[in-house]
Amino acid sequence: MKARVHVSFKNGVLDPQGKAIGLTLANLGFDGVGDVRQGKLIELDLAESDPGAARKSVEAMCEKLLANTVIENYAIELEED
Amino acid sequence: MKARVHVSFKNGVLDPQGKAIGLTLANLGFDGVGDVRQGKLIELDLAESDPGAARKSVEAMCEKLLANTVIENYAIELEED
Amino acid sequence: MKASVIVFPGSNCDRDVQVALANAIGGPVDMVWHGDSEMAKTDLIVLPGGFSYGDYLRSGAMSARSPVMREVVARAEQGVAVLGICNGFQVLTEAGLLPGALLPNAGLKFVCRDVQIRVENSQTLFTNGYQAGQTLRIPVAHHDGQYFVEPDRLDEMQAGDQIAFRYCAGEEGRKNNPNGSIDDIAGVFNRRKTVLGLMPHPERAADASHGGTDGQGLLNSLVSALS
Amino acid sequence: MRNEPNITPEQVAEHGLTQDEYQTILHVLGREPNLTELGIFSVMWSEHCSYKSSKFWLKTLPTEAPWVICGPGENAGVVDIGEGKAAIFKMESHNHPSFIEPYQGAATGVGGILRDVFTMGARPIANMNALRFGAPKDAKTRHLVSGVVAGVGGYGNCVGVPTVGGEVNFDAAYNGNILVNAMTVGLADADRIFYSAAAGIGNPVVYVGSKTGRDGIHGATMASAEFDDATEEKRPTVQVGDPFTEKLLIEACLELMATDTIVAIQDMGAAGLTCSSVEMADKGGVGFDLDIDKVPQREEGMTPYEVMLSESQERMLIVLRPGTEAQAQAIFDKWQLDFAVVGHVSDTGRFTGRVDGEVVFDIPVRPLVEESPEYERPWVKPAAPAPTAPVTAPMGHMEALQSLLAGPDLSSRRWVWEQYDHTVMADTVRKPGGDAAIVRIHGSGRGLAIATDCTPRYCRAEPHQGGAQAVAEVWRNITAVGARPLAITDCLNFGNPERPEIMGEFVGCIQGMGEACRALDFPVVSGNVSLYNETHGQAILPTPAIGGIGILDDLERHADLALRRQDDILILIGGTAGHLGQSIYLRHLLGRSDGPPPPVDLAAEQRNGNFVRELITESRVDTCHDLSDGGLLVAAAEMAMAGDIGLELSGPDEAGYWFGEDQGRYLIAVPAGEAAEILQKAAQAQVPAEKLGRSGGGTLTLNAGAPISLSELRRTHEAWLPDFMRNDLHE
Ligand SMILES: Nc1ncnc2c1ncn2[C@@H]1O[C@H](COP(=O)(O)OP(=O)(O)O)[C@@H](O)[C@H]1O
Ligand SMILES: [Mg+2]
Repeated sequence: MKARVHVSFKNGVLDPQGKAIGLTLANLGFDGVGDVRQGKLIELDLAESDPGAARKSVEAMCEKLLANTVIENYAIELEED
Repeated sequence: MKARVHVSFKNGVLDPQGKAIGLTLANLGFDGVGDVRQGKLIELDLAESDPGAARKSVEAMCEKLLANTVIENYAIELEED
Repeated sequence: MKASVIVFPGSNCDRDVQVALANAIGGPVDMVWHGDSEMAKTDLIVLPGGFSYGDYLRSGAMSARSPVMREVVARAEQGVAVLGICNGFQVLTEAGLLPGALLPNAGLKFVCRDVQIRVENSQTLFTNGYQAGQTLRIPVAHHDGQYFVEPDRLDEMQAGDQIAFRYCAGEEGRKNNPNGSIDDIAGVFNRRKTVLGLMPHPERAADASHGGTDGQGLLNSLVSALS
Repeated sequence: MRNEPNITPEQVAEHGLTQDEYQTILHVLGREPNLTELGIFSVMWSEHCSYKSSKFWLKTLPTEAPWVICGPGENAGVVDIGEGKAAIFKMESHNHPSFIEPYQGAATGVGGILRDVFTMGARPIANMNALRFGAPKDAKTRHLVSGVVAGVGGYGNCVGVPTVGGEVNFDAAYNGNILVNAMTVGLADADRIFYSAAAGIGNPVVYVGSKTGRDGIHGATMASAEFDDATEEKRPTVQVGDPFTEKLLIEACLELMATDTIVAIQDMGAAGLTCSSVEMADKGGVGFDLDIDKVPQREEGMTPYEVMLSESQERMLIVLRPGTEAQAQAIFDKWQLDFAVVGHVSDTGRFTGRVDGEVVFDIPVRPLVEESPEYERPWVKPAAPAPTAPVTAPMGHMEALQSLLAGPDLSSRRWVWEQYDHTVMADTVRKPGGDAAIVRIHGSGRGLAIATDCTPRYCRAEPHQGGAQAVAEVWRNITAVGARPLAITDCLNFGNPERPEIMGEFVGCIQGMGEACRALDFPVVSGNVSLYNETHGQAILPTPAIGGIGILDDLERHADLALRRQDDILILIGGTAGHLGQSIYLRHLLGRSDGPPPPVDLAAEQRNGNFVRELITESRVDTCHDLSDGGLLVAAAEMAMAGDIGLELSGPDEAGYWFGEDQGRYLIAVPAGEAAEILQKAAQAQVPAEKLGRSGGGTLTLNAGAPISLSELRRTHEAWLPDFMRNDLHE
């Protein structure tokens, strides 16, 4: 089973990368681009095949390592092979 | 319209971050985690409302700025408001 | 006084701080490998600068979960002094020993230069050798030094005198705050003032050939408080 | 051996081999090669690995001195610096990959040169970087500057080695072909240097570091091919660097080197496992027998061809003493690095690879190395430049100064070096921004001075003078801080050597370098050649980048460019003829590039330099700056800005005097009471010296003209690069 974890900054936390991308896109002549946010997408191959167990384990990984919940949110998507 | 761009290393390109995450998850006692890859997820708010035009414009952004196609792939998802 | 420097894979200021501390103490300093879950009795634990685990994922994230950190947290709870410099500061926030988090610099670039910082609280074991309000010139060298903390928590920290150092007036024509830190914060304490994290590197301003010795006071403060 | 289809002429050509070279392969093997063997020959005989166009001329460079422990031929050069210590250093190019992927190209360039140095037993203590970009107005330049600088910093900062200096040039000749040259200096015990010659039949051959993937296959042949639009289309896989693993590898290797287990060690650089194995076997006069399937692999289904040609980063090959495998493995396990016994040293004299016991390649080592092509390519001596046309000053000298300091050639490089950690290791005594950088030899009162230099526009105008000038300028920069110059490394960046005029530039530069090295007793101990730096037949400027080191026996006695006191007398050392040919003044203010470069008088260079160094080591001078691009007035202004102390200058009202680039010159500042004696000493030593002005105040004044404030001067000097780079985003 594959898991995809999307980690993004919480609202209210400055996202300088997103801001810089927005600015550069404007400089490059791309009009009509509003807010830009940059997050991480972490893809994991899991041996676990039970979706419930897999989600629980990935949640634990997020809480323990993959996200810093002081500043970040995370969302998990599972995908069966 | 919103666009989500997923930028990831091409297959076969070393992903040092993914490698280190995998190592740490194993050290933390998470078993059964195979390959780990870390990519970027860039979310953009676009003024454009026509999906065809939006996709074309985001593709141009990817080629010009968001991805380095020498080592990275990108995938675009559009989402109407 | 006994001091211990933790070495994580990718630490690269471990030797620098060891040398500076040994000079201040006038005796040896223990080096502790991150994989060890036991540590000899010690009065001061230092988490050095560097790129532990390459700063991959988030700076300090992976080190904060290494076996030795459980021991560091336990010692900190017992009141043992803990000092985190640069990457060590990042590890301390990731491990929950200090509030807030360190984000990529607002300028998105690594920045290595001298900064001026103001001593905000000189009533601690880390800062007793300085005067409150005193200005120090100390180098920074980091990519992820933008301190962030929720506004409510920041108010609490102000009220509890938990701000250790702030970036202050710098060189002519340059922004003083090198990384966009909230409220110009360069270093913070825990509530009890037994844990300090800061981005500037006192060990790189600790002998005359560094071009300045303003960092020496921090090390001397510890020696006088803990010996 | 496995049966494989015959090699076609197209395959030969795709591997960058000529039909003649292929005939030699048939002769060496006595049969047709299989594809893996063809791949092995092609990388070993690429320009990058075999130096086939340059070997003949490289041999003419002086490489010896009593203090040289190991000259060219090993991974890096080794120099005795006294008190039982050795400095190990080398410079290398990563030009083509950096053009395609600036961040990773530059980063892996730094990684590669670090490995060359620590593989010999040294702890890296300083990095330098010499960078050449296209014209500022070229559309790609900003992106390349941003990515390269971030990449150099990204790697060096993470491994924790200070980047203490370098150079940055802009010129349209590099629009399609930037130069990224990185240098590392390391420190070792002089009696614990590690070499690459394999020995001991049956000894285990061990692979350590990262796993092998399909990275940069054909990187070495790419580095030896010209660019065209198709290259960008093909987008060859550029390697991604992992500085974290490199840091672990440094620590693990140094830990292993402290034990008594290593027979020979070599990093895997260009052409990876192939080149490292062949070199180790050849140097030891032995064979290597490898089990390809034992090589740690990151990807599935890799062919022997791919494993042998991969340029995955952060890998080393070691021959161990028998029976020490477990002891060695424990160290690499501790650092969580791969460790695998992948073969053994054999007495067959052959380089053999097996998969599941079946032989997949089998090549005699000696001829693979010795029969490699060597060309004495035809060359023509470039025509001597016409004399410099008359120069009419387009503006007042102070106005000219302001324009020069605020332009791409002479503006401050602070934006670059503040992205590099230049103070980690806590031994940086003189940071970037001065002449040579100084790093303390850890735990001692001595230091190493390090500088890189080259003036490519001089090399284009007159290669011989240009080559000599590059060496002389490095020597001068090291001297200017008070250090004794010891030796150099070089990185010879040129266009297509198959063109006689390019080969002429190469030959001229080498001859000039050799002459300067001999005259200044400044031998070449390591180096690197990068040819085919051309796009659409447009060659780069000939760029023999030179990196040098010197020793400071007492750190208390060194000089730096910043004025330190009010009322010091500024003295110019060295003769001034007012040579404006090829100067920045002509280029920046008049858009001209005519005339010969300033002549290099090596005897005067040495005399003037030795005089200045003696003053510094006698503690009579602590403020010194050498003169180079931009000439006298620029150097004086740099000293004033660095010390934040003004200057009142006087001299002839001639552009040539203030902006000429005559060689072998220094500015020193001494307390007023000592000036007379120093001038007298200079006269005795037959060293030209003249009083130029006096320090004080906060402005710069020339011949009682209108003063300009230092803070205004500094503002524009510091502004150009950040303004140019504003809002740029790398990655
Ligand atoms: N790419 C770079 N990296 C680090 N430092 C640099 C770089 N480019 C220039 N510098 C520093 O800026 C200063 C001025 O450089 P340069 O004008 O080339 O000096 P010089 O003319 O004395 O050789 C030197 O201290 C040099 O080390
Ligand atoms: Mg100089």
